[in-house]
Formats: sequence, structure tokens, C-alpha cells
Amino acid sequence: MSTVDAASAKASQARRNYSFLFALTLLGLLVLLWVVLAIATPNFMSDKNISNLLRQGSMIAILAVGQTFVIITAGIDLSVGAVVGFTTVIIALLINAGVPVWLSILITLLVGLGIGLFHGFGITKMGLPPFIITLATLTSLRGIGLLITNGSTISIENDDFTAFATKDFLGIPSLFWMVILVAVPAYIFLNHTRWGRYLFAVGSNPESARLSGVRVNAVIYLAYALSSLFAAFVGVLLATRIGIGNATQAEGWELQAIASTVIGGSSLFGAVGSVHGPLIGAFILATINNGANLLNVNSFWQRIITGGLIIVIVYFDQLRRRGR
Amino acid sequence: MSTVDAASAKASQARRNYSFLFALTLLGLLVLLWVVLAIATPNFMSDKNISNLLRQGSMIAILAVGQTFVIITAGIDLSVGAVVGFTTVIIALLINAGVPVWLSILITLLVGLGIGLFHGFGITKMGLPPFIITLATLTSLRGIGLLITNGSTISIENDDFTAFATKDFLGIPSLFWMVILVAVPAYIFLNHTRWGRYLFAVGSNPESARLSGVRVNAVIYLAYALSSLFAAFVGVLLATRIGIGNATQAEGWELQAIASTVIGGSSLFGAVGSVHGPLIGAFILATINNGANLLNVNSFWQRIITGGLIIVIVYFDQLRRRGR
Amino acid sequence: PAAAEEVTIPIIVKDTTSFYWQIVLAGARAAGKDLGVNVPELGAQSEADINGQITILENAVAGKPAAVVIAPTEFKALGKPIDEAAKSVPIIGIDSAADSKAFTSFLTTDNVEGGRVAARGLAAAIKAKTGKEAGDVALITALPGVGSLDQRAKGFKEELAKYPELKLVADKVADGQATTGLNITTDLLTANPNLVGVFASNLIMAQGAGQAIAENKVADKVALIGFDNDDKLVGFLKDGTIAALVVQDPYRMGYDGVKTALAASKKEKVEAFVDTGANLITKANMDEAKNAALLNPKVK
Amino acid sequence: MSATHLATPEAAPLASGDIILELRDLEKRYGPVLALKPASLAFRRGEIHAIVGENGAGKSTLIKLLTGVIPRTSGDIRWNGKSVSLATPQEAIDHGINAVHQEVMLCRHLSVAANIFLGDETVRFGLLQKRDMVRAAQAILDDMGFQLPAAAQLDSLTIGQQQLIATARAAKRGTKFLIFDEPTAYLTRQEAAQLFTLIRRLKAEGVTIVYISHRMEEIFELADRVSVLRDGQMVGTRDIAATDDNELVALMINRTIEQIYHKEQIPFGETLIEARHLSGKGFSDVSLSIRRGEIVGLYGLIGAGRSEFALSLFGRNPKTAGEILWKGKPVSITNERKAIDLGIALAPESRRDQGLNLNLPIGLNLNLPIYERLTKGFVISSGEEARRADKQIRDLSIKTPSRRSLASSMSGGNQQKIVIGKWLNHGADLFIFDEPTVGVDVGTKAEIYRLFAALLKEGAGILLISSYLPEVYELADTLHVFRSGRLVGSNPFHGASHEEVLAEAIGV
Ligand SMILES: Nc1ncnc2c1ncn2[C@@H]1O[C@H](COP(=O)(O)OP(=O)(O)OP(=O)(O)O)[C@@H](O)[C@H]1O
Ligand SMILES: Nc1ncnc2c1ncn2[C@@H]1O[C@H](COP(=O)(O)OP(=O)(O)OP(=O)(O)O)[C@@H](O)[C@H]1O
Ligand SMILES: [Mg+2]
Ligand SMILES: [Mg+2]
Repeated sequence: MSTVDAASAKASQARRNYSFLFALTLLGLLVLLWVVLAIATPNFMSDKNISNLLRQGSMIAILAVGQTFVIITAGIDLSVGAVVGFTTVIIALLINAGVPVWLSILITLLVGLGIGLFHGFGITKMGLPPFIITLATLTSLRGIGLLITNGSTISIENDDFTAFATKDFLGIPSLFWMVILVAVPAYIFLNHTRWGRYLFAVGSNPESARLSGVRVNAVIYLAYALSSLFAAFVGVLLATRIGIGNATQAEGWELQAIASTVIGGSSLFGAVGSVHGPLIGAFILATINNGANLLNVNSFWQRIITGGLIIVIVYFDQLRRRGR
Repeated sequence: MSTVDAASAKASQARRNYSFLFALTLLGLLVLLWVVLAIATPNFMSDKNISNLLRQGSMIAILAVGQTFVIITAGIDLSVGAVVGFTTVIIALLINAGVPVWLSILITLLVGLGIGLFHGFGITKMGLPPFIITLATLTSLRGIGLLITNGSTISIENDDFTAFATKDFLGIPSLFWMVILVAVPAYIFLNHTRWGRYLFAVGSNPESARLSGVRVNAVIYLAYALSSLFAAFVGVLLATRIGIGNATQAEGWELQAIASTVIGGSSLFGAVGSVHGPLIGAFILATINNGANLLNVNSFWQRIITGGLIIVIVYFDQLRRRGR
Repeated sequence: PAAAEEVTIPIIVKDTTSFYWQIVLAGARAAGKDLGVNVPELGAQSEADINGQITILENAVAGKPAAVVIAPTEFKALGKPIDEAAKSVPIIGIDSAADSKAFTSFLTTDNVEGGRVAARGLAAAIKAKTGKEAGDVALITALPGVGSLDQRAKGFKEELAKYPELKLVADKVADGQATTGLNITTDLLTANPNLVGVFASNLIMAQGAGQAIAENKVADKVALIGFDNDDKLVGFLKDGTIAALVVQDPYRMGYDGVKTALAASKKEKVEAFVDTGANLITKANMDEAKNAALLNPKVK
Repeated sequence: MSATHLATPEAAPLASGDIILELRDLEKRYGPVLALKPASLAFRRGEIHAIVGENGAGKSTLIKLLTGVIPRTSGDIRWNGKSVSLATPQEAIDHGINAVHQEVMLCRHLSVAANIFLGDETVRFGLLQKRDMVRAAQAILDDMGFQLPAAAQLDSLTIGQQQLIATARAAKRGTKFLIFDEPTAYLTRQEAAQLFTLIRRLKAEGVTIVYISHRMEEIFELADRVSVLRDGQMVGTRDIAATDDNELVALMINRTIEQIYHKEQIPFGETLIEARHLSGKGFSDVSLSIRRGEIVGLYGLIGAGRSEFALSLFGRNPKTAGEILWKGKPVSITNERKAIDLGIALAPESRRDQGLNLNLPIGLNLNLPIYERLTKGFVISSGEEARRADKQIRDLSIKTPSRRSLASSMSGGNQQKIVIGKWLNHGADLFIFDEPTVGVDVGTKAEIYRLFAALLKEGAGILLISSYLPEVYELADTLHVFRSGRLVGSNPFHGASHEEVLAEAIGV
């Protein structure tokens, strides 16, 4: 036995180092990108550009964290992009209607929450596949938003609100502070609360979770509610950044969010995921675009390179994992 | 034991009736839509509109069948839309370069095949999740296509080729004949050949398939090769239909194809799928759009309705299944 | 390095994937060559991607250029970012306006005017086909939430109102796909037997609509007006599938944009506002030198 | 025709006794875990060779190596004297090496026939001959004496039935070397008997059989020779005639256990639960009650409806009629939480489908029912979480590197321990154990039975569902017998003989 114990001790040791290493690896790849770019173009490391970069990655990062909760339960939320666009309209209308900003934000977040609960309902009570119910809301929400605005754009008449996105605090852009504001509780929630554990349990084997007394349906409601809530929050941030409400905004952001999550090491088959992963994933994508712009890469090449880099990065990540 | 024997016999019996019934149900929903529309607008049942409808549904239908092969293996192919757009460019260039049409088509299909094989390689050899590798090609292919065309549209200088899409044969539009041309072999392949069966086996339990000596990797290559091949074929059809090569075309068609497949009863967790399902699914979506146009429904309402109907249809389908 | 000495003037368009903007970029490229200026060609991937364009503007300014030429994708949204950018470099606006006083100079086609031109052209074409300015007409917009397209629709409807006999029976918004434009037009033809005119308000929609007109062989009954141009549309114009094209002068916008920017960066006096105009080109006048030049810009 | 299905003719005539397969210093590592220490062993043609060992001893690992499922770390395998790589399952199959694995390895979405012929379908003109295959599959099943429908969908069968299908699939091909990894774990006596007949027949046809089991009596009934594994170490091979179970157990666990079935008479307390004329999916009109300090046994054939009964006591399946009294008061147990809150615990029948979150850490599996308790304020107290997990791992001697390793990396028996451990962790008044000792080694079995006694002492009651008659027979204070969904007999402790109980179960 003792031999096994010794061995096992080493094993778990290794595994712990590993998961640490993996996080590091992705971070490493991000840092690598930065170093390369810093050498390639003088402007990259300028404070101005770094804060641009942080601003540009923030919104997808937050979406990706929300998406991760859903993906851990082996689900998927295609609606987040549409929710972002839709909520920019909601908050624009509220603010222009003279509702106090804090209240407008609160209501907008509640709208997001409602959408998420509807997804939960569709999945648990109506038995719809997550892909379908969220695809349906994706389609419908854009329609509703366009209907409300009659396809036009609502300019937000409140400069304090629209100024927020450009503000800095301690030299760090306000938008990035919002990422921190979301990520820290998200991390605690996922890794240090029972509901976090339940997300994994449901994603791994709902039947076993259920027979262990986990309220599986409640967990699913929770996951989708959080995803939509985060999306609504991003909607608020986007509204401050572009100063308008427009239902067609954030098109395709769901794919970027899912990509960030998967790049960050989550499995679409559930039960695997973290909070730091999607954050790093999102900023890897943001860095690629930012760098390409600074290097004045032709925007067509930019797409090609993005695709290629996604493959390379995830491939290296795979290698690490096999290394287990 | 005889009781159990009987029991299970009944069970499978039931299931067979069921799958028949289910096909009927979806078809029923489609017919229902048609009846409603026929009553709502005189123009709907006109030969002209029916053949328009058949034309409009054809391309997504073919994509959906290809997608089904992938989904049965518990995979997903996000690249099909991009492949369609990309291949319109390829065939446009070839034909304008004076390459004989048959040869141009052949080369285009081979290009599609190559893309599919690349996906197979990424998944089996590089260990990338299907979502990631196909998302990456989606991004890159559009880039390459735009680079080749410098963002412009190539108008195809060959009237026989571009005339094809508008032709009829036995009063049925040529495009719909293409659906039949694809669906019949696809049906035989999926239900009456060992490779078709292996698709299900791999989707159901790859380990078990492997233990039985099934070459799992080969099966995966096959699924993605077929999906991309079908997409390339749709690219050819699209080129004949709109008479241009343009890399940005067919954007979002991957989601429509996946939706059709899932509406058609496939499970994104694999091992469940048919050929008739996605076909019906695709024509349900086509009917919704065609009907909305005829009834001159506001474009924004159209989106809302589409989303709603998707939920309703899949919900009823779920009910049937629970009825099992 | 080398880039540091030579003057850099990035040009930011709305959507690099559309041919129209490629012409603008071509003009800018030519100006760059003629004036010995380095002209990075930037732009979002879709005209609806406002956040994308803001991001690109931020990045461009971070590159410390001599000036920036930009086609603001949304009036209000780009206002603040442009004010912000203008603090460090001169900003030259092209094609569309933005909610900012900070532009050093401004070269634009008025898209509302473009819509009006289309309406007049449509009325004329209908008269030519049916002998009277009467009947049902339809408007097809490529994408919702795109400033320039909304302005064209606005202008088109305002002007159309001046023709009491012309009834706008359908105002469709597609998803940016030629195939969708084709399907919509086909269905409109089915649904409205006495449809006499269609305005497809951008390149891709015109391609789809044109295909539908050709497919249903109704060119003699239904007048189609397109916006912007490429080989395909010129082909349609030649064979009469399309009655007329509203054509702006994107090449000049690009060229003069960069030229003006260079001047501005050297603190020279520049024209504050230039209208590059929108022209109606029909089969009849397409061979006039000016129009011929507009119809085949020197892109490559 | 039957014979051709069972073994290729050329395999039959060969002189038995010579070496067909030999291992030389075969070794397997999983990272730092040495699952199989360098082992050497020779299998004779046409013999039935049993392999025994504790949970986690390395039996399944050995099998997986022989069938090309996992690559060996080092060592040599010789097939008919020639060294073979056995890199892929296909290669093993081509040699004629087949196995029935411990975890049923089938495609539940496919039909029985499709599963049996997976990998070598009957094809004509490139088209599957489905009818022929169903017919052939049915012939194989009938011929093996398994009365199962070849046309049925696999997931319409119970685990036990699926195990038989897996057997049929492995035995069908031109098998020369056939391995069974705990084949009877989910089988009832009748089915086990059928299986033994089949095995003897295969032996007569010259097929070499490797037979892994934790049930001693089976070893002695079947095997010619037996080899013992301990901690991945091959510790000896015996002729069956020259050994007895005491010696084997001693070799396996390095100590002797005086008596496996540990039973103390404990005075019964209040009635915990009482089912009155309860009906539901799979069973109907069942009345029984369980008192504190009592073990109530449910025996029956597979598919008799015991699990379904248990599941509706636990609130997983709705009852269609009848009522449940908890401590005398009528209760409606509409979901699992209600059951758990009342004080009912269920260790379900299928560890993979119902019992475990395979791709999650052992610790999480063990603590899943008690996270509510582990939560201090808003967050989980990680110290407490670790302590609870490690305690169970120690108490049940679950063999694992750490609570962090995934449940999927556990050996079959150790997985079973986790399923039970999670409820010991939680605690309850009434424990429902559905097939609790499936795949559990003798030593651990004894521990589990002793643990039952401990639970009873603490005043708990136990509902023990088992298809393994000796177990329920020796442990149950009251032994109820199920037949096709009905309770057909109730016997006090040792109130009826094995044969009588069996008769009740079969209904003769
Ligand atoms: N995939 C794996 N990764 C890491 N360790 C593993 C893996 N599979 C098995 N092991 C370890 O190898 C050892 C032997 O496992 P094996 O399944 O061979 O035991 P076994 O003799 O079959 O036990 P049982 O009788 O319970 O089935 C165990 O300690 C187990 O934890
Ligand atoms: N997965 C399943 N699908 C369909 N029917 C099932 C399934 N499992 C069991 N049944 C049916 O439910 C009834 C009871 O099965 P159950 O498993 O409860 O029997 P059991 O007495 O628990 O035997 P065992 O638990 O040993 O399999 C039987 O008619 C059986 O055929
Ligand atoms: Mg084992
Ligand atoms: Mg059972």
C-alpha cells in the first residue's frame, strides 16, 4: 500500500501543478503575444494602447464568463449577443425617458434576468434543447428590439452615462474595472460555493446529481439566468461605450464568447470550466485584433490570422492536457 | 423471462411506430403551415410560388443533411456557411477563367472535400474540439475569399451556368431536383450502409465502437468531409442562383442548417438523426419566410414569429417523444 | 523605424468587405502613392459593427498618425470618439456625418439626397415602362440599424410621397444576403401582381433583386433602381434588368479625403465641406465619360 | 449453424494444454500509479483460468492490455509463441482475443442486433442486410440460451440484460481466447447458470477462457487454474484442486477473514417506513415495512421491479397508487429532496448512470449530498470538505491517489465504494442499497456487511436489494421476493431454503 500512497501523493501533486500550469500556459501564450507585438510595433506598449486593449477585451470577457456557467452544465447560450443588443435599446429608452441612471441599469439587468429565466423554463419545463431555445430568443429578441426602435438608433441623451466608458480609475479603464467587478464574485461562486459545485455535477451527470439531492432544474435556471444577466450588464456597458441603443449591435458576439470560453479550456460536453480561462481567452482574441490593427494588417489577412491563431493556441493547450 | 422478452419486444415495436409517427408529425406541422397559408393568401398555392418555395428551401436543406452526419457523431460544423461563400468565389473564378463547367464544379467540390478533411485532421490528430476547428475555418475562409476577390463581387460570365437555377424539369425546379439527388443517396448511406451505422455508433459511444474494431477516426473524417462536400455543392448551386461569386454570402447559414437539423429531431449529443428530418426542418423555415413575405409581414415581426414558431414546433416534437 | 519618418494617414471605412468601400480605399491608396503618404486601410467587418469601428479608431490614433480619414458608421455613436481623437490628430470625415464639431474637413454624399434621387429615377423609369407614374412599389433595405441605409430609405420615402399614384406596398429589411434579397423580391412579385417598381438600396440587395427580375423575366414590367455599382450591376444595367443606378463617387472621396488630410496635417487651409454628389445613371447616359469613369473605378 | 457462431472450426481440434498466450514482465503505469507491476503468466489452450484480486488489484488493467484497449508500458505478450503488439482492439479481435468488459461497453442508441454485429456487419452489394443480422443475432442469443429480443433497442434492456448481450457479442466471433471481467456482477442465478453452460461449451470447443470474479464459489465451480493479483503484483497461480478459498483470500488480501457475512441480532425499533399497496412503473401493489435495526431484503430476477420500487420510495419515480407512511405518518414523497430530508438514502443500482459523476473528483462525488452542510455562510469550508472526503476514503479503504483524482480513474469496485460512501457521509435513518456489493471484493464485502451492522446499531434501517441470493439470504431479517413487479413471498431470517426462495422468484 505504502508504495501506492507515495505514488498517489505524487500524482495529485502533479495534477495540482498541472492545472496551475495550464492556466499559466494560456496566460503564457497571451504574454508571448504581447512580447511579440511590443517588439513588432513601438505603439503597442504605450499606456494609451494598453488601456485601449483592456477596454476592447472587456465586454467579450464578461460575456464569456457568463457563457462558461452555461457550458459547464453541458448547455449553450446562443442568445447573449442578441441580449446585449436588446438591452442597449432598453437602457437607452429608460434613460431618455428620464429614469434615474441607477434605476435604468437595475431594470435593464432585471430584463436580462427575465430572459435567462425564460431559457431555464424552456429547457426544464418545455424540454427544449438549449441550442434551440436560445437560438429562438436570439432571432426574436433582435426582432423585438428592432420593432421597438422601428429599426432606427436611439441616441442616449445623458453625457455622464455615456462618458463612463471612456473614464479611467487608477490608470485602469472603467470597463476593465467592470471585468474585475464581475470576475471576482464569479470566481468565488464557481469554486467556493455549493451552487458552483452543483453546476459541475449537473454538467457531469444530471441523474446522479439528482439522486444526490441536487435540484437539477434550479441549477439550470441559475446558469442561464446568470448568462443573460451578464449579457444585460454588457449591454449597459456597450450603451455607455457607443452612446446609443441599437438592437442590431453585438451581432456574432455569442460565437466570440463561446470561442473565448473554449479557448479558455472549457468543454462543450460539460463539467469542465473555470473563470480565469474565458477571461484569458477573451483577451487573447482582443490582442490579436488590436495587434493586427497596429501592424496595419489588411483586414482580410486579419481574419485569416485570427482563425490560424485560434487553432494554434487551442492545439498547444491540448498538448499540455495530453501531457497529464 | 418471457415477460421481459415480450416487454422489450413491445418497447422496440413502440419505438419503430414512434419514429414513423414523429416523421409524420413534423411533416404534419409543415402541411399545417401550408394549409394555413393557403387560406391566408391566394398566392401561396400558386404553382409559381410553390416552385419558388422549393427553390428557396433547397440550399439550406442540403446543408442540413450534411450537417446531420456531423451532428450524429456528436460533433458540429460551424464552417458550412463560410464554405458556401468561399466556393461561390472558387467556381466563379474557374468559370470566368474559361475552365469547362463540369471541371469547375468538380474542382470546387474537391476544394470542399479538402476543407472537410482538414477538419477531420484537426479533430482526430490535433485533438481540437469540432466547435473550435470549424469556427477557425469559418473565420479564415471568409478572409481568404475576401482576399482573393479583394472584397468585390465576381459576376459569372456564363449564361448556361447561371440559367440552371431558374430551370424546371417535370415542373419541379432544378434546385429541388438537386435536393433529391443528394437526399436519396444520403438516406441509403445513413440507414443501409455500415459507415452510416458507424456514424451512430461513434456518436453513441466512441469507446465501444473502438472496442468493436470500428475505425473511429476514419468515421470522423468521413462525417466532416461529407458536410463540407455538401456545402461546396451548395456553393455551386448558390453561384448558379445569384450568378456571382462573393465570399461574404451565406453568412449565418450554418445556424440555419443546424436549426433545421435539430428541428428535424437530431440531438446535439449525437447518435440521433435522420435524413428526412433536416429536409422537413429546412422547408419549415423556408415556408415561414416565404409566407411572411407573401403576407407582407413587417420584417421585424418576421424575426419574432420565426423564433416563436421554432419554439412551438420543437416543443410539440418533444411532447411526441415524451409520449414514448 | 522607416515608418516613423514617412507620413501616415490611416483611412477608416465602415465595412471592408463591401465593394463600395473597396473603391474608397482604392482612391485613398492612389492618393497615398501620388502624395508619398503611407495609408493604412482600416475598417470594421460590417456597417452595423459600431463598437468595432470605435475600437479601430482608438487603435489608429494610438499609432500617432499625421491625420485620420474616417467614414463614421453611426452619427451619434462616433461623435465622442471622434472628439476624443481630434484632440491628438486632425480628423477628416468622408461619406457620412457624425455628431462632432471636431472635423477639420468633411467630404460627403448626402445619403438622404441619394434616396431622393432614387425615387425620382424610379418614377421616371416606371413612366418609361408603363406610360404613367402609377402603381405599387417596394423598398428593400439590406440590413437594419445601418445609418446610411436608413437615410437612403428616409430620402426615398419623402420623395416618393410627391408621387400620389405611386404606392409603397412593401418596406422590407433583409439580412445582408443577396439570396435573401432574391427571395424577398421573388415573393413580392408573387404577392403583388401589379408591382411596377423596386428600390434596392445597396449593392448586394440590388444584385439579389436584379437576379429575381431576370429570373422572373419581368424587366419590361418592373423598374428596379439599385444603389452603388459593380460589374454585375453594370451588366444588369446594360441588359435592361436594372433601370437605373444611383452612383456616388467613392473613389474621389477616398482620394480627396487623403489629400485633404495631408494638407490639414501641414496646417494648410482646407475646404470645410465638400459634397461629392450622387448621380443617377441609366442605360441611356451610362456611356458619358463622367459616368463611364464612375462605373469602372480603377480599383486594382 | 450455432457452432459456427461460437468458435472457428480450426480452433476446436487443437491439442489442449499447450501455451496459447504468455505474458512476460507485462507492466502498466498510469502516470505515477503502477496499476500492474511486471507480471508473467501463461494461459493454456482450452483452459478456464480464473483471476482474482482485491478491488484495484489490476485485473481489469491486465484485461485491457490483452485486448488492445490500452497500451502497455513495458513487457512482452506472446500469442502462440509469437510476440504480438496488440496495439489496437482490432488487432486483438483479428487474433481471436475477445472480452466482456466490466463496464458494459455497448451503444445504447443501437439495436441489440446492431450491437452484436458492430464492426463486422453483414453486407451485400454494400448494403446492410438488417433482417439477416437480426435473424442471425436472434439465433446466437437463442443458441446461447439468452431469451432476449435481437430487434429491441439496447436501452430498453436492464443492465443485466445488456451484460448478456455483451457476452453474446464477444463469444460470437471466431473467438479463440475469451475474457470475462466480472460477468455475473449484474446477473441472477439463472442467467449465471446459462452463462456457465455457455462457458463450458466454449471450453469444449477449445476456446481459452479467462474468468475474473469476486465470487469464490464461481471460481471453484468453473476454473481449472486460478491466479491471484495483489496491488498490481502477480502473487501466484494454483491448480483449483490444490487450493481452497481461505488460501486464495489470504493471497489476495494478505490476511484471513474469519467470516464474511457479519450478522448480529439487534432489537428492532420503531417502524421507519411502511408501503401500503404501492404501485408504480415496473411494480404494483407492494406492501412492506422496515423497522429500525432491521435489514429487509428484496430478492428477484433482474427486471422484477425492485429498483423501480426503490426509486419510487425515494421519490425519483411517481407512485401511481397506494400510500407511504414515514414513522407512522402518511407522507407524499414527490421528489428526491423530500426523501433525503425525511432521512432516506439511496445507493442506486447503476454506478455509471445513476451513482457517479465520473469525470469529477472523488471528493466532490463523496460530498455531493452534503454541500448544504459544508457551507459556512456563503462559501464552502474547504477544510471540512477535504476532511469529510478523506474520512470516507480511509474508512472504506477506497484505493485512490487522492480525493482530487477523477472517479473515472477508479477501479470498478472502488467506484462502488464511492456510491455507498456518499450516503455514509450524509447519514440517514433508512438506507436503500440496490446491488451494493456488485464488483466488490470479498474483503470489502465483509467490511460493507460489518458497516451494515454498525448502521443498524445506530438505529438505522436497511432495504437491501440484491440479485445475489447468498447475500440477501444471510443478511436479511425479512426476505421479500419480487416476481415481475409483484411481491410474491416474504420469509423471516432463514425461514425458507435457497431453493424455496428461488422457486418463489422464478414462479414454479
Ligand atoms: N485511467 C486510469 N487512470 C489512473 N489510474 C487508473 C486508471 N484506470 C485504473 N487505474 C488504477 O489502476 C489500478 C487497477 O485498476 P483495475 O481497474 O485494474 O482494478 P481491478 O483489479 O479491475 O479492480 P476491480 O475488482 O474493482 O475492478 C487501480 O488503482 C486504479 O485506480
Ligand atoms: N432502462 C430501462 N428501460 C426500459 N425498461 C426498463 C429499464 N430498466 C428496467 N426496465 C423494466 O422495469 C422493470 C423493473 O426493472 P428493474 O431494473 O427495477 O428490475 P430489478 O428487479 O431492479 O432487477 P435489476 O435491478 O436486477 O435489473 C422491468 O420490467 C424492466 O424490464
Ligand atoms: Mg475491474
Ligand atoms: Mg435493480
